[in-house]
Amino acid sequence: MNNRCWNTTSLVASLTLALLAGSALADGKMGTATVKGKISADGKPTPGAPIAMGADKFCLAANPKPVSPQGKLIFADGTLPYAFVYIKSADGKLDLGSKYTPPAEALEIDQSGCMYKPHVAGMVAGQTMKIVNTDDTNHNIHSLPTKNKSFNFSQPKKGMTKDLVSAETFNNPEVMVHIKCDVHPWMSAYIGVLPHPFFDTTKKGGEFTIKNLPAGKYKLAVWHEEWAPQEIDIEVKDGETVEKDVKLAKK
Amino acid sequence: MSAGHSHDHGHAHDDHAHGHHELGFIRKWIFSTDHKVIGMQYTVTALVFLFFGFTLMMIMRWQLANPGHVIPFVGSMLSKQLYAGYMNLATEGVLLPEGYNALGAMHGTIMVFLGIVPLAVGGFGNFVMPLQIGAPDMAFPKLNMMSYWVFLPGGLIMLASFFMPGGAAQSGWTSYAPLSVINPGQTAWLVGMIFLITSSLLGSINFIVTIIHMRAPGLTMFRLPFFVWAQFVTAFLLLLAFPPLEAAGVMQLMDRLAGTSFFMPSGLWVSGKAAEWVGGGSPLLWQHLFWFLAHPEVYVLILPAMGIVAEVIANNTRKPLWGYRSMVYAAAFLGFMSFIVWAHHMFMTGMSTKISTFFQTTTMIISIPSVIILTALVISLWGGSIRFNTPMLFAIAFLPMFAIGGLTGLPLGLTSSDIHLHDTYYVIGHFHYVVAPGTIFGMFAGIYYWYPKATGRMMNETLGKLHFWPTFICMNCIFFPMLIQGMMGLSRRTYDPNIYQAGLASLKLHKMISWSAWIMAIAQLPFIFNFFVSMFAGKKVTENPWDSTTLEWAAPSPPPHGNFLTEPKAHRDPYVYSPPGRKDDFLPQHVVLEV
Amino acid sequence: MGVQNPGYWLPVDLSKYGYKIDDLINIIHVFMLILFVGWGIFFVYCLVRFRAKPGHRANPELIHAKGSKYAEIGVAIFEAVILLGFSMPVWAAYKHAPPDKDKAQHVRVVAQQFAWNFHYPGPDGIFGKTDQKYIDEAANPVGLDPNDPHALDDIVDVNNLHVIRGKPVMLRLSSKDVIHSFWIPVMRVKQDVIPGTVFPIWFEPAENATLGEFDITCAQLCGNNHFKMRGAVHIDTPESFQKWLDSKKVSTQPVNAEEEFKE
Amino acid sequence: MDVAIPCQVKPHPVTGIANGKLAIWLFLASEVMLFGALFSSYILLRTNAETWPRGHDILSVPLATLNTAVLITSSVTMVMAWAQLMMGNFSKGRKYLAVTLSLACVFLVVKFFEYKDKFHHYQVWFNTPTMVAGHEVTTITGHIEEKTDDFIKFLPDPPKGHKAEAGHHEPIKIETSQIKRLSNYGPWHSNFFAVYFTMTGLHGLHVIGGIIVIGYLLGPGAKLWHRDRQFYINRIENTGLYWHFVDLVWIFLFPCLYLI
Amino acid sequence: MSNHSSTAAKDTHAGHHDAHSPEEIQKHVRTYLVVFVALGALTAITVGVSYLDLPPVKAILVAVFVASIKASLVALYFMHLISEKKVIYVMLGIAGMFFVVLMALPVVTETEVRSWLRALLMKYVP
Repeated sequence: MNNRCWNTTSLVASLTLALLAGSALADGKMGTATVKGKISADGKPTPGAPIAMGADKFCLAANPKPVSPQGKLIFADGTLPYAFVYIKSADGKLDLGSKYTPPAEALEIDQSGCMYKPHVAGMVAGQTMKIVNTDDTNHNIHSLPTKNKSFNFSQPKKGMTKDLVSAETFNNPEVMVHIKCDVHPWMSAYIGVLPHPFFDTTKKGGEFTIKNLPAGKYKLAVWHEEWAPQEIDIEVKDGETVEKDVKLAKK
Repeated sequence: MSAGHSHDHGHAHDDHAHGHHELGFIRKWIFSTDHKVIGMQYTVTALVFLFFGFTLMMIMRWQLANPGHVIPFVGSMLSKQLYAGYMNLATEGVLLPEGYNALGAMHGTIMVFLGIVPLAVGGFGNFVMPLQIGAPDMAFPKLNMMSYWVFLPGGLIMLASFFMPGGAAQSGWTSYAPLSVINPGQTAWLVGMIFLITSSLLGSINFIVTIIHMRAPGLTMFRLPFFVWAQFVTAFLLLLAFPPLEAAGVMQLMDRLAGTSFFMPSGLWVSGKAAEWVGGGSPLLWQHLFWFLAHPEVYVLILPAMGIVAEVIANNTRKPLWGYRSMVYAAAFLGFMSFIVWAHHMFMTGMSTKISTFFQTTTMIISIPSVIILTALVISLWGGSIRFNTPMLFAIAFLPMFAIGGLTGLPLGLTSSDIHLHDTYYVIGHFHYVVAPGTIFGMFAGIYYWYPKATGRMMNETLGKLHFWPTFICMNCIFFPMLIQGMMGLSRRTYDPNIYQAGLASLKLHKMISWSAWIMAIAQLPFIFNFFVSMFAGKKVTENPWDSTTLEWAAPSPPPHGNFLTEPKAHRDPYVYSPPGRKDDFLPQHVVLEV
Repeated sequence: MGVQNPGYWLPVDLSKYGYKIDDLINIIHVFMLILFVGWGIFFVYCLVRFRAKPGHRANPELIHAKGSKYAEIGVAIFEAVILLGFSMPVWAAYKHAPPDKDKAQHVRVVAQQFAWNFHYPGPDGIFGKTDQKYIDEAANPVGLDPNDPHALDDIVDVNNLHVIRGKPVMLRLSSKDVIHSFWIPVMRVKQDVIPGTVFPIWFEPAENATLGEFDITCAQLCGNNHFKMRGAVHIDTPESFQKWLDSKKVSTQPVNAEEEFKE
Repeated sequence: MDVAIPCQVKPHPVTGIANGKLAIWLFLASEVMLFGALFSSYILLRTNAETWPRGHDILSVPLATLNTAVLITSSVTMVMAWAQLMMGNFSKGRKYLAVTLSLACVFLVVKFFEYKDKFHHYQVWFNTPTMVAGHEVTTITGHIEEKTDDFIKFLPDPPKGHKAEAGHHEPIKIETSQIKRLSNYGPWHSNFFAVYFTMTGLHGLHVIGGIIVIGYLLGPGAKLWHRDRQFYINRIENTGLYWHFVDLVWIFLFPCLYLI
Repeated sequence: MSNHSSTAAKDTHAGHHDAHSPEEIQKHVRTYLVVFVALGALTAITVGVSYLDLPPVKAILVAVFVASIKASLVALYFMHLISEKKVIYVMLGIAGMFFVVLMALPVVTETEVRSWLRALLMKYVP
């Protein structure tokens, strides 16, 4: 009920947003600073059983070796994959004061081996999304945003793609929209929708790099599915690389 | 110019037409208060909805026969994205599971609430019943017009729901909570239902008052043709069974829009998070209220068809109906019993033995009046002189088809056999046997039988037979294999049956059913052609082309505003055929015997 | 092996007491066939004999057909017989006389939109406490309480129910979101799963049931992917059941991210 | 132009009543089923619920009693109007009809205030039991003075029984993190209010229906008096039947929702 | 109080005849005023009783009993059911039958099933 009136208001908001972005303001301010670092966790994640892929014969065949939930993955040296690192303004707001037009190429979300690839990703508000089903089984993509318009559709056959453009994609900044598959309950993806392009997801060794950041004071925010989010203050100058490591506490 | 002797040709009625000043086209055809015009409006609208519901089913049949293949002809149209957030039924030409559910739910709703009820009660009831009781019009003409103009928006809202953001209703025509409260697309369905229920309610009041108050002099209750009795009992079912569903519809609308939890139990976990509803409701409350309506509803579907079949059989066997009184008492008993039988649809919801015993017993008892009516109709054939014209063909085919429909209800009415057969294709075969070759054959018989009275021209016989035989054969090729699939354990409402062992085993049957359904679609073309062309090119007829005895044949065809030229009186029973010692083998009710 | 073909088109019956349901279905269908054929013969005979021939007049007297009254009474009696003689005792036995609860295998079934979660009590035989707080769709679909000692050895499997031949199975059905219906055609068991209530049912695989995997179907429309909610019941021998149980032991070795992380 | 409908005004020889009366009684039969379904659901929901608040504590009984009196009076003035018209004095009859109409409007106005009060009355559930005005509670009811993202200023209701004491009742500050659930007394609050709003709402719609019909009979419909007096009296009587039925539903609604 | 008014109505009923002559209506009007007072009194009673905080079952019984008296007063006198034609009684009889079915069975079915279910679970939970 309140979810439904959010959808209508956000639809109107996104339309006005798109109009505004197009018309007056110049393109977002880009800079030359970069921020790098490692995200690690102190302590062990709570043990979880491997995913019961036997629920769907296709998924069992696609994953011969047991797969554990992606949120529980932690490297030997304690660093974390799938952590989402992004920039916030000094006073903790997502909007950095200038308008950034979303990049042309779409954020592609692939469903292969009964898992979402990428598991965690970021996008600029208004960027088109391309949902692809490369599995030979039926997937049902169900997004659960609070500030954006939700979508819920099936892709029963291999190779089906759907482009979510303009009003259908996520147009309002919202950190971590959860996308799940109704048919395979363990499948989940987290999409960070930001008004600016300064974000990265940690991969091997928990490293992240954020480039062409304009100089100034910011907050570096880290989000992870399993661990408590954290924000630290940083200050960058033009052409300079800042190294920052963040250790996440237990939720 | 005594209207008495039937052979006096129809020239008499021309010089009377100028008596009434001519209404404008709008008042005469669109906002008319003439029960005949409203009857025709209902009939045409209902036929359009029936064919639309039929096309929805044909798309589903494609998906069941070859799952995952591109739908021919309509595949690309269904995949078009009309606007952002539009739920299209198919992508890349392939039907989606939500599309399949939407088609299934709307097929059921359109066929039952927008097709058969308006045709059986709105169309035939409005047109034929006042004529058969010798009344000039319905008791409340304006209320009658209003019932159509409340029905039409309800129907249009149902159609518009396909294009609304949430898409059409996707939780079956039964719209069980909590699924129907969670799923998108149900709000338009509920609003449409409230319109339809109000329209049926107003219509039924009109029927009952007309039948009780406006019968021609001499036409006592037991001289009424059986069709009028069927409409009378149906009107009571509509009057008393529909309001509880309206209340339940309001409650489900509140659950969807105002966040109440009439049907939402506490502790619901939906789409990965705790649901917003406070809980404390009972999902079974919806089922109780829905089936409290829906079982009398299925008798609303079958009784008018039985009425039409009785009329056509009596007329074409040239013999009075056998056991007319037992049929009338059986129809009334059927109407009463239909209110205390509803929970046999809910055996599997976890019923205690006491409650299921009660409902099993009442279900067994309710099968007896249907057997009585059926046997009475069959025995009426004995000793007759049967004419095999098109209405009679449909009426005769109704009897074995309704027999199969009724018999297959037995294993579903007993809890133990229901364990295996509940919610399988057996159930679909059962109720479709009663509704498709049952009620719709009755409707076709009625259309062919009363078409001359409505338009003054006869429908073509050869086209009629060309319509009957393929439809009769296809009906059986569609619904008998469904009974087999049900026994094999194939669950209903499955988008892609090949996932299940029973589905794979019955894929050949699915293909056969689908092909029969599409062939049957082609078999309807002669009927459509016949229906529209005969209005102009059909053989002109006088008042009584079928040499029938009931009162509606005393009025000229098409009857003018106010129906009868002279006030008709009933002097005898409705079906006095082949009276001994008279030249004509029929003696109409209104004819005064010169003794 | 069970009963391979229990009747017209009925699926194979691997349940010990399924024959009662099949017998009832077969008896009713035989009765329906007899009634329909007899009735049909009379029907066709009337159509042929009394078709309109030129100069032939219908005879208006209504035959006082004794036969029809007896036929109707016969139908009523038969219905009473199958109702009181077969349906009620089978339903009562099925509902009121479950097997001995100590000798049965207990499984909790938590249905959700488009998957069956089977919760086994594990070696200690006691179900761990569950709460919505702990539900994590990937690792902990039934929401086992991590700090409850009994929950540690519980096993949760999605869409796969393992039963032992000859050993009765007692299920407790509940649902997270909407109404589903738990149906195993080969075991002749079907029961609607209503959210907000726990409903117990039982079935017993026959001693000689064929081993292997059979369908579990959701018989009540539960959403757009209702058709995908296919589970599998695996009929095992005690040994193969034990082998499966061991394989499902909660993996204690640490998650090896290096090799699993493939991005 | 209309076709002459028999026994539109003259009673039917056998049944002894006109079409209108039979129709209105049939309509009331269907209305009985409509409200019956709602009462049946109310009983079912109440018997199955673990906790069900007593209507007496939450809803304002004096206001409802006033409404009951208003509706009963309007029922009486309706039947008096019918009596006056039967005795032929048209102007007195119209006066009674006008009084009935105004009483119906009063009923709706009282209803409006009752609803408005419900929507402004809030209930707060705490995550953990907290100290409020001296004793440990898990939930309190009252009105919201001020609401921001991270706290709300809340004026709790005076404890049950005695009215607010002399001293000004100061609003307390509640952190948003403390609040498990905040909801006003709308239909979404609990099943008690769901039933309350659905039944009184549907009854209110029927009252509005009655107002429209009586308004028509006072206004344009009154010309019928001069054309066919008995027909007009029949219409008034049928409207009266409908109105008494609406009053009858309220007579059952009032104790079921407000008193027990 | 209430039974006084019903006896008063009895005698007017006796003299009742179809033609509504003016003094006949005059008697009707007096009945209506008596019934009006009775209804007011009954309303006062039922509200008063509700302030007594009786145990729930007793409170429900009293409330429903008083409400049905008031309802029957309105139905009999204001809706002239006391002197209505047979066809109306037949219609109301049919509607009344199904009203009872509607009121009783969902509630009986649900409460019966719930208590039966609790007993059945005992046989399953070790």
